[in-house]
Formats: sequence, structure tokens, C-alpha cells
Amino acid sequence: MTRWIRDYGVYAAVLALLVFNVLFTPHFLDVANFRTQLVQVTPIVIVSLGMALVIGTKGIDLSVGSVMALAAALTALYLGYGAAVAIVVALIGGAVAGAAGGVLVSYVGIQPIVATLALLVGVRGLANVLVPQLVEFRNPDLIALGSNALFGVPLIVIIAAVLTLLLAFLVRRTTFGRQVVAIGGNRAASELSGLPVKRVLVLVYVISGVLAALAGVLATARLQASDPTSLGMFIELSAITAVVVGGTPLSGGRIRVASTVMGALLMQLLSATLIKHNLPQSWTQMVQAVIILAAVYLTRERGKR
Amino acid sequence: EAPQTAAAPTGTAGQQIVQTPTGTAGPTCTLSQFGGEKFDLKSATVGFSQSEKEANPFRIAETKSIKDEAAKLGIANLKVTNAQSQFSKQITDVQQLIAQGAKLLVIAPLNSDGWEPVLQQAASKKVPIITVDRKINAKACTDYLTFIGSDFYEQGKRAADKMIEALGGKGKVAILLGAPGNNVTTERTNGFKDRLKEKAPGVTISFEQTGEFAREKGQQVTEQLIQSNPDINGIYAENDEMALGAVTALKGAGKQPGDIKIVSIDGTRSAVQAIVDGWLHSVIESNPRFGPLAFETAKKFLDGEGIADKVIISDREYDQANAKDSLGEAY
Amino acid sequence: MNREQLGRLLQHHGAMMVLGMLVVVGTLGFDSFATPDNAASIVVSSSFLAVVAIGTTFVIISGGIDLSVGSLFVLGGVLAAFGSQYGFAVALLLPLAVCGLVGLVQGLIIARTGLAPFIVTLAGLLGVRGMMLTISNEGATTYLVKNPAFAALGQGEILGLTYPVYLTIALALAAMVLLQRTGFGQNVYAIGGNEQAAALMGVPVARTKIYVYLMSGLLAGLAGALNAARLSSGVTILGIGMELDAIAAVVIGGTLLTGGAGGVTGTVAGVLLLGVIQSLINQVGNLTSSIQQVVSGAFLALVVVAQRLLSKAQR
Amino acid sequence: MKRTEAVLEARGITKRFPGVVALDDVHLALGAGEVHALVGENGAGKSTLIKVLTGVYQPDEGDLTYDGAAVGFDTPLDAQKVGISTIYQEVNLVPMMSVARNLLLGREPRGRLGVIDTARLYGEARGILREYGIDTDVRRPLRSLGVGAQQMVALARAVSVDAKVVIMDEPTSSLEPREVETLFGVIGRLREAGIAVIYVSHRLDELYRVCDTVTVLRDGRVAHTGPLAGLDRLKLISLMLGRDLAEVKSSGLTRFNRDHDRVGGAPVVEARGLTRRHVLTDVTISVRPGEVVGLGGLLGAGRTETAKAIVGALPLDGGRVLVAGQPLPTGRTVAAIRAGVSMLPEDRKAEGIIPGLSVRDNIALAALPALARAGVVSDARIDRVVEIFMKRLRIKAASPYQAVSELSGGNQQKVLLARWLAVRPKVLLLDEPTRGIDVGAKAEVQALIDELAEEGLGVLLISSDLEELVEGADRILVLREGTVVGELSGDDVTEEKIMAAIAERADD
Ligand SMILES: Nc1ncnc2c1ncn2[C@@H]1O[C@H](COP(=O)(O)OP(=O)(O)OP(=O)(O)O)[C@@H](O)[C@H]1O
Ligand SMILES: Nc1ncnc2c1ncn2[C@@H]1O[C@H](COP(=O)(O)OP(=O)(O)OP(=O)(O)O)[C@@H](O)[C@H]1O
Ligand SMILES: [Mg+2]
Ligand SMILES: [Mg+2]
Repeated sequence: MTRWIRDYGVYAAVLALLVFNVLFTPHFLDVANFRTQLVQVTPIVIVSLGMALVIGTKGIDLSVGSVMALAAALTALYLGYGAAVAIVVALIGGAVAGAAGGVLVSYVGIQPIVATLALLVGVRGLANVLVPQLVEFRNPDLIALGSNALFGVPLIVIIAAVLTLLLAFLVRRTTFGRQVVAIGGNRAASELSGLPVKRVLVLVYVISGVLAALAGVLATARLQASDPTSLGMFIELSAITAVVVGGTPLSGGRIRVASTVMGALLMQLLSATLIKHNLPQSWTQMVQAVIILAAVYLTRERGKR
Repeated sequence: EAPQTAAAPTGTAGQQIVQTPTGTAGPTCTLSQFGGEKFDLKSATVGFSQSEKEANPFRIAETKSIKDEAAKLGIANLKVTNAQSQFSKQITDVQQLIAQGAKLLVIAPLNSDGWEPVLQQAASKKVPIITVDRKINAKACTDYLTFIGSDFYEQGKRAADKMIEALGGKGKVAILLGAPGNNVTTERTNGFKDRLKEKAPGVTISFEQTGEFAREKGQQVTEQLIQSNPDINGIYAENDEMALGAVTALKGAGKQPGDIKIVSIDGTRSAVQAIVDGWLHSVIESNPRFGPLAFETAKKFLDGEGIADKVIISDREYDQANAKDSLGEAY
Repeated sequence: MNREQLGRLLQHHGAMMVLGMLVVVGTLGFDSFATPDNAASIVVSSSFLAVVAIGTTFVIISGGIDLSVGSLFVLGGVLAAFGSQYGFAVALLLPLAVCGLVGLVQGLIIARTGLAPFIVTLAGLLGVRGMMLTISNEGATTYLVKNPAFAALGQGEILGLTYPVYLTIALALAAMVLLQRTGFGQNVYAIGGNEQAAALMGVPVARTKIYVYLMSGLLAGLAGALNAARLSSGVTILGIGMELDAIAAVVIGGTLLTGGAGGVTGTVAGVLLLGVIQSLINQVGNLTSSIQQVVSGAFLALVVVAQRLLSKAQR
Repeated sequence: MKRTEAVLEARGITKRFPGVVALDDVHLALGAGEVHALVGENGAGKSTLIKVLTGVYQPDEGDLTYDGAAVGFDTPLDAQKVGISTIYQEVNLVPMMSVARNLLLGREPRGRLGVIDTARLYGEARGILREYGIDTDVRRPLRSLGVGAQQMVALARAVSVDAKVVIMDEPTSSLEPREVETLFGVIGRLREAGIAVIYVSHRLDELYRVCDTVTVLRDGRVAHTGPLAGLDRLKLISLMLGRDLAEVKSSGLTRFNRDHDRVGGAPVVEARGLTRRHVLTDVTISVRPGEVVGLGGLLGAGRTETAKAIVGALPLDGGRVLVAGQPLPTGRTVAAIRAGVSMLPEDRKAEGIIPGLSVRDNIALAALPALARAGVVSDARIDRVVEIFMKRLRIKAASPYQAVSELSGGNQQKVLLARWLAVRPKVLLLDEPTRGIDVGAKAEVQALIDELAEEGLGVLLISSDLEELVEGADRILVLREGTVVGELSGDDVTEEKIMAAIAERADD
């Protein structure tokens, strides 16, 4: 039972919140509403996927929000060459930022939280240097990416779903995934077992960077404007919360992909519920605090005293 | 209180105009009353403390206007600091400007309260402070020289007028609030609500959530809003960015221009363009070009003229009638 | 042996040395840098972050982290200003009581349930800000400090420096003694160094953790209250991101985020370092805000990398 | 020796962990001045019992009496307060704190104002340590000491308080002979002073030297309890293993049979002139296929470092490693493993197992690239390999999916061996492969080493157990202070000669 709560608590919580909303929130059952929730949660889901990988190695990536901003800036700068080019450049930017974090963590040996904190400050600044203010765009391809749907499902939601599957595959079925988990479980042992620890670490941060950049591109496409100043502000906290609420421990050595997505959905539904019921900001924050604590308490590692 | 509907006089390209001409209203302050000494503006160190990153049209235009005017006047030693939205940092910034020997301070305060330490220090050195955009809650002429800026409460009221006009005095309205804890948010909200209560009890406020003055947040909140409150008729956004975010949300939900009336405050170029496109109903201006007025005030002060305790600028408003023609003047 | 000592010296006093270097650079580069006024402004404004960071130092040495301090800082200020209408004692004690209580609750949760401090205090960050907004009418009400005695606590000066500066110095000294010279301090190092071992060695792990978070909450609340006294009002927009500044200062000061090592001197140097960098940026007086951010980020990375490489070189 | 009322008594103790009954109705009575041996196989429940006695765990059933009164300890601190002092199995001190502060944590000398008096702190610490033959700068962080010295600090810490009961869980597993003697001296003094001692060890010789009584645990139950004198050694082993005396006799005490007749050919690995400042000086070693080369020496002689240097886990100032004549790139573990050189690390917990992963994943870890197609793991291949090795090494686990951390020490060690065998190495460097594992498992591991050598694997065997070294190795190199000080082969491989080789230079 307790084990069940630990493993499926997030699902139960999401379900409970859904039931509450169906009962008490007008128009909640509209298809359009579900679309809205999924579309809004997409950037957090994508960022959380990378975050889960990083946390699996016992690390943390605070720079994701700033990397989103950088991606937004690069997208705006290169949109003149077409949407595809702009997106590729943005993703490369994310990869470079991620690699910087990864190198600081693995080769230089700086603690992840500090290394990525420096990036959080610096990369956001860089994004602002590149694009000092919000820039609107009219590129039809990019706007289509943000607003089109396939069989009624928004493109960006499909992208997030595919990425989730990909990451689940990566974690469960590939050598790389196993190595990530092993490194998080015991780095010294992994090193002595001949795992390419440093390379894997860099790659993990690169993946996190690329995913954050992609989230930035999609958010930009949806906003129809590039806004490096405020895009992705504090998203690292939401992503970490999603990962942890999903039952991936901050102490590393375990990654739960599907539950991470559920964790993100939980936080999204929660904030949607509070907004729809028009509660003041103060309430929203206090309720969020309580729910986070409750969720993490229920899904915590047991048996260790 | 006189509602200003006038478009800017031609040729001034969006210059600020003073609503209460200096010397006519309120107590005035002269150099001798203030207790300072005359100095030469050109050779003096002048400090400008900006509150937020120059990343939105308002702040960009504001800082640029100050710098440009200083350059025009030949002020060689202008020191600019930026508090990056951290109030504690702004206090320190200003103190360090004083320590660098600034003879005149122009401050765009992040917050109206909490200036005690700066005011004390400036007063003891007799450094005149001109605050722009937002007020400082202190005594003019003793603590600081004067305030130049808009009346946010008044802006809220005028937005309410526009909303009432748009809805014909009846309907449901949602408010996209600014950042919580901000004087601007508070005053623009109060002005709006008071005016509705006073003039149009038929217009009810059924929803108010913060969009934190940001476009993306405005979009997200609006998406939730139109889902759960499809009967909404109007949206009052406390700045243009949130209004434009709301527009994106409405577009995404398949709404047509004008389905939901949006009124906002600021007067950025994009917002005025959105009026032209039919998405926004009207925009109350909040003019950030403080440079000319600030330095003109300083010069007058140094020349011994009396300075009013506040210099309220007359904000224009944009709507279908004038949007297209005024596009060039929006910032 | 000599290399080992050198390494240790760099780890402990690296921040102090960089601070010294920057002060020299600033003095040579700018006429108005080394003036008493400017120095005072750096020291005075740093004192509040320093008080918060002292608490953070304890938390981090114990192997934890406290993200709630920024929110507690602003809550403390609002409560102090609110309380000042009922007199000096209320103004000072109300924020201490509430912020201490929040710290205590966080400590209890962390110590008793084993939840990660990062998450618990993240919830604290949100919840406490919510509390602050509730009290201040969604941030719309700014309480003014009505009690002149309380205002004097933040504004009174001796030798050009305000009282909070002296209080900070006293607190830092007390914290040093607490950390190095008391059983409690030893326990903090022990649980940060190896929690399991500490428990087996008879260290009251749970109690120590609870005290650490209680202390962090109290200090954040105190800093907020002092700041409110200084500003004469309970400003509601303060403290956002302050936890990151505090953590950065602690780390720059040579305290390991993994716990078990570090000290208060380094933290104080770290706080001053951040203040001096800001001041230097202001001295230049024409950097755009985005460049300022890049410089801050790069500098943080530089200091940490340098420290890391130097301490690696010792081995 | 006086035997009085029991100072500490446990009655009917039962302790369950998810999936295991670690202790089942255990009785233990401890008299003043008694040295009580607690023995049993890995996973028999010795450490768990100790943790129950000292308040780390709460028993599910049963009760404790101490000094004639019923007690319950909520935390280790409670037990310490009433005079039960414990050295737990793993070296459990705080590595980053100084030696002195570790030693006196919780009872630092206070000066005026109740503040710790550092001068006295260091003075007292120095004094205490000198008694135990450790002369070191007590201000240094503990981690800068070798494992043995750390263990001695833990010992000194436990014994230097006013205790009525001192519990030692495998205190000698990382001590060198001289330190063991010191320890025995200490135990003698404790006994004189009427202090009761519980002593856990897998080294039977030690038990017979210092213990008065013995309790044998098997699968969480008491299999025997009584005086040790008169209990035959083989009988004791059979009690521990739960097997017939005859069966134990026939299989002998160690499983090595040394004559590897297939030793031959060119060295498969050759280390030349390995040098690292302060640690290794010009160490040259070679291992031929099918050969077991022993590496002897005192603690801190540089044996671990030598092994690490060979697999590229230790940066070197000089020297190189050749595998089948080809030089290895320095400092790259991956390259060494690919070339066929693997190392079983000494510290199982810190450098060996990945606690969160299953037995299966732990075994497959190093071989993953080989067991995958284009980076995608093949479950079928992994299952095959895991099955083979679990069977061959007789790994006792509920299933391959059990978490490795739930296994007993001996089985964890076998999992690690399996991890290395799965990559099919040409040479295995074994650093203390039998440390802390019980007689049964030890024999199995030793037999396995033998078998592997028969099959042509080269083995470098590092062991502090001289008997094991002598019986297992074809050739022995003796290290001292990071230098090879002697090489023994053929009939010269005896415990006496090794001791002599170590001593010869030590007397210089
Ligand atoms: N925290 C725990 N959770 C689950 N099982 C445990 C735990 N601690 C011990 N066990 C199990 O309890 C049993 C007894 O373990 P214990 O450590 O007491 O053995 P031991 O006799 O000390 O062995 P060793 O000689 O290897 O030290 C083992 O089966 C072990 O796997
Ligand atoms: N972290 C460290 N810092 C400083 N010196 C160390 C460190 N680790 C080991 N040494 C030193 O390196 C030398 C070799 O130690 P090592 O542990 O390799 O010995 P060993 O022969 O393998 O002993 P054992 O394996 O039995 O513990 C010793 O002088 C030791 O003090
Ligand atoms: Mg044990
Ligand atoms: Mg060794």
C-alpha cells in the first residue's frame, strides 16, 4: 500500500484534482480546456524531462529558464533565414550552454547547483544582450508550429509526447540511460567500472540544455514573440518540483520519466484550478506550498530513517 | 481633473506635455527654499537610477530619453545605474551615486515607500532628487525636489471610462493585474474599480488574476479565463504587454477582433498597432520620455525658479479614431 | 605539507584575497571608489544579506539548503512594519516569532520525515510569500514604521555606519564562536560531513537540524526587520532571489555545498565581494543591464572555478 | 575472570526488514569483564543485533535490560549516555573534521563561558592517541589518515569514554598486525577493569586469543552460546555454516590449491616504474597468464595505489603499463578495461556497488557496451550473462531484481566479482577480495580465484591476510612505503619470509 502510494501517488493526485475540477469548475470537461492545459504544460514537461535526467545523476540544472531565454533570443535573431535555421541555431545554443554546465560539473568538478547558478545569471544576461527587448514576429512557419494541430492535438503537445517516449526509451533501454543512473547511484564505483563518467555527465547537461532550448522555441512560437527578459523565469523551480513530486529522488540513482510528466501535470492542473476559481495570488502560493509538501511526503523514499 | 483626449501637438513626436503647468498649482520650491547651491549642470555629475532592466519599451524609452537629453544638453558626466528590479539594490545604487558626487539625481523608483536612507543622505548633502514615473512617499522640497510622471490612479479611471464606453455600460470584465505589491498595480486597479462603481454599476468584475506585467503570463491567464468564463465581455490589462498576450490567447481560441473588448495602459507601438488591427479597443498612454522635462525642471530650479511639488504629465489615449495617425508617436 | 596548508588557505580565504584584489583595482581605477561614503554604502547594504547568509552558512554546512530565506526576509520586514504600530517590542519580536516558527516547522519536517531540504524550503519560499501577500492585502498595503525607536534601530549611526552593521559584526562573531567553539557547532559540521556517522557517534541529528533551520529563519526574519527599520516601511517587493545571493555568497566564501566544511568568515567576505562587484559596476556607470548580468554570472563562475582549480592543485 | 550478573542482556529480540527476518528471538547475556565473541556468516544478523542493542534500530519484539533494569534506547546517544560505547562496522567518523574533533566529538573540553577550549582539545586528543600508538597531527582532517589509522581513532574514541560495555563490530578488518596487538592490549585492559566487551570478527584466530564466550548467529537465530575455551575450531565453523562437522573437515579451511601448472608465456600485464609523488616509487610488476601474484605489505604500503595505477584510476608522475606488450594510455580506466585489465576495489561500499540498482544491473554494468546493440541494451543477453554468473558464483539473492544493497557483504562481493568476470578480463586485480566476508563465502571466493587462474586468467591478489596470500599466490611481491622491497617465489612463499621482508627494511 505505502509502496503503491509512493509509485502511483502522483497519478492518484492528478486524478483527484481532475475529479474536483469536473465537479466544481464550470466548462472543465470541454475538449478545448484539456487542450489549453496540455499546451500550457508543454514547456514545463520538456524542461522537466531534461531535469529528471540531470537529477538522476545527482545533479541539478538551475540554468534551464535562462537557456529558454537564450533560445528565444537566437530564434528571433536567425528567423530571417527561415524558421528551420532559427530553430537549429537555438538548439545549438542550448547545447552549448548545456555543455558549458556539463564541463564545469564533470571536468572542473564544480557542484552542479553552483555551476548552473552562474549560468542562470550569465546566460539570461547574454540572451538580453542579443535581444534586448521583446520582439514580435510574423513568420508563418514558426507561428504554425505554436498554434497548429494534428487530428485536433496541438503540434507542440505531440512533440512533448514524442520526447517523453524517447526519453523513457533512453533511460530504460539504452546503455547511456543505465550509465546515467549508475553514475547517480555511485560515481566512484562507476568510474572504476570503466564508465565514461565525464562524457556521460556532459551529455546529460547537453540534453537538458537542448530540451530547455526546444521548450524555449516552442514557448516563443506560441507567444508569437521572442521575450528573453521574462521567458522561462523560475521554470527551474517548477521543473524540479515536477521531477521530485514524480518520485525521482534528488539524491540521484533513479529516474522516473512517466511520473515526472505526471508531476508537471499536477502542478499545471493545480495552478489552473486556482486561477479558474479566481483565488488571489497569496492563496495560490500557499496552496501550492501545501500540495508540494503533501505530494513529496507521500512519494518519499521509505525505510530509511 | 480634466480628462485629456488631445492627441499630441504635431511636431513634438510624442513629447511629454505637462498637465499642471509649473507655478500654477500647489506649493513651489525654489533653490533657496531647498537650501542647495547653484551649480553648472554641464560639468556636474548627474546620476540616473533606473529601476528595471531596459527590456521593455517603457524602460528603454525612459532611459534613452534621459541619456539623449543629457547628451543634447552637454552633460558630460551622467552616471546610470540599473537595479534590475531589486529594490534593495536600487537604494544602494542611489547611495553610491551620491557617494560618487552626483549633484543631481533623477530616479525612476521601483517602489514608492522605503526611501528613508537615501532621502536622509541626499538631504544632508543637499542633492536635489527628481523622481520620474513613480512617486516617492515623502515631503517634496525637503526630502526630494519634485515628481514628474503620470497619475496611475487617473489612468485606471480613464481605462474604466473607455471600458464603459466599449461595453455600453453593461457586461462582465476581467482584470489582468500587474505584479503584486507594486504601487502601479494598486493604483491602476483602484482607479479602475472606483470609476466602475461610480459610473457603471452594470459592469461587473468577475475575474482578476496577476499577469505580472508579462506577455506570456497574460496569455496563459487569458487562456484559462476564456475557458472557464466564456461569457466575459471585456478585459482590462494593466499594461500593454499583458494585453498583447491576451490577444494571442484570443486568437488561439478562435476569437475575432472585437469579440472581447480589451483596454490597456502604456501606449507601446505594438499596442497601438493592435488597435489599428482591431484587437484592442483603446490604450491609455503612460509616457516614458522623461528626459526633456526632467532636465528642463532641473535647469529652472537651478536658475532660481519655483518648482511645483509635482509635475503631472498629460497622458494621451489611443483608440480607433487616432491610432493609425499616432502610430509614429507611440514608443 | 606546505602545499596542503596553501590549499587550505586558498579554500578558506580565497574570497578574502579576491576581495582584497578587487578593492585595490577599484581604488586605482576609480577616484570615487575608496571614499568613506562609498565604502559605507557597500558595508551598510551588505549587512542585511550578511545576516541572512550567516544562517545559510549553518544550513549549508549541515548539508542542507534553505530557499525560503528571501521570502522570510520580506515577510519579516512587513511584519516588523506592521508590528511597529504596537511599539518597539512587537516590531522586533513579531517577525522573529513568525519567521522563527516557519524555520522551526521546516526544520521539523526535514528532520522528522527525511524530505529533501531543497523541496521543503522551496515550498517554504512559495508559502511564506503567500503569507506576506495575505498580510499586506496582496502587496497593496505598505505598512510604515511608526515607532521612532524602532526606526532608529535601522538608521542610527556610529562613525558613519548604521547600527545594523555593528549588529551584523556581532552576529558574525557569535556565529563563529557557535560554529567553532560549541558542541552545537561541532554537531553541525558532523552531520554535514557524514550524517550516518554523526548519528552513530551520538550527535542528536534531528535536533541539530531543527535548530539550524530555526536559526536560518530567525536570522532572515531579523534581517528583514532591520531592513524595514532602515527603510521605515515594510516594502513588499523585496527578497526575490535573495536565497540565491545568499547561497552564492556562502559558496564564494569557500563553504562546500555538500556540507561538512566552511565558515562564517568566508561568507562575510563573499557577501562583501558581491557588494564590491556591484559597486564597481556602478562606478563604471554606463554598462547596460544585460551586460551587468553577464559580468555577474561570469564572475561567479570565475571565482568558483578558480577556487576549485586551486584546491585541486593542492592534491 | 569474574562473572557476575549480566550488565547487558537481550531477550527474545526479533527484528524484521522488508523481506527478511534479520533477527529471530535472539538472546544474549553479557557479564562484566567478559569478552563475548559474536560470530556468524555474512548476513547472519551480527551488525543488526548490535544496532538493536545500541538504539540505532528498535526491535520489533523483545526487550533489553541494562544494569538490572529494563531499558529502551531511542537513539545511539541514549545508549552512549548510560555507558554503552560502540565501534560500528563501517568506519563511522566524519572524514572532513579534524582527528581531534572526531575523537572528542560530544565531549570536547570546555573553557571559560562553556566554550570549547581548543588548546586542551588538541592536547587531550594527542594524549589519547599516543596511548594507542598513533602519532599524528590531530588538527589534520581525518580523511588524510589511512584506513587503519582511522579505525584506530574510532577505537580510541569508543574506549576512551567511561563505558561499562564496549561493542566492536569487526574492528580488525582494516588493521595491520601491530595495530591488532595494540587493540588486544586494550581489550585486556578493559577486561581487567571489569568492562564487558562484545567482539565481532570473521578471523577465528583472534577470537580464540581474546574472547571468553561466544554466541553464534545463523540466519538471525542463536545457533549456539557458551564458553569459547574447549569449543573446537572446526565445530565452531560448522555451527556458523550449519553444516556437518565432517563436511567442513573434508573441505579444509582455505580453498586454495596453489600449484598452477599452466602458468606460462609472456606477461599479460606489465607495469614498469610506476611512480607517484609520496605514494609510489618505481614499482615494477608483471603478471603472466594463469599466475596468481600476491602483493604483500602493511597498511598504507601502496598496494591499493599500485592496483589503481595499473587500471589508470590514479594519475601518475611516471611509469607505464603494458598489456600484451602494448602500452596503455595513462589515466584512462576505460582503456584498461577494454584491454582486459579489471580491478575489484577494496572499498566495496564506496567504490563497488551501486546501491540503488538491482543485482542484475550491478553485474551487467561494466559489460553493458558489449551487451548492447547500437547503444540499446539487450535484455536477453544480459539475462544470460547474469544467470551464468549468479549460478557460477552461487550468489544468494531473492531474485536478480533484488536491490544489491539488501545483500549481505559476502554476496555483494560476489556480485562485484561477477561484474568483472562478465567483461572477460585477461587480468584481474583483486584488492582485499575476502575482507569482511565470512568463512564460507571466503572459501568460495578463494576457490573461484583458483579456478579462474586455472583457466588462464592472470590475478594480482592484494590481501592483508598472510595465510590467504601464502596459500593463494604463486609469487609474492612485498611493498613498503610505495616501493617493492622483496620478491618471493616457490618455496620462499611463507608467512615468515613475508614478515621478514617487511621487517628487514623497517629496521633500517
Ligand atoms: N537496513 C536494512 N534493510 C533491509 N535489510 C537489512 C538491513 N540491514 C540489514 N539487513 C539484512 O539483515 C540481515 C542481517 O544483516 P547484518 O548486517 O546484521 O549481518 P552481519 O551478520 O553483520 O553480516 P556481516 O558479517 O556481513 O557484517 C541481512 O540479510 C541483511 O541483508
Ligand atoms: N587521501 C589520501 N591523502 C593522503 N595520503 C593518502 C591518501 N590515501 C592514501 N594515502 C597514502 O598513500 C599511501 C598508500 O596507501 P594505500 O591505501 O594504497 O595502502 P595499501 O597498501 O593499499 O593499504 P590497504 O589497502 O591495506 O589499506 C599511504 O602512505 C597512505 O597514507
Ligand atoms: Mg556486519
Ligand atoms: Mg589498500
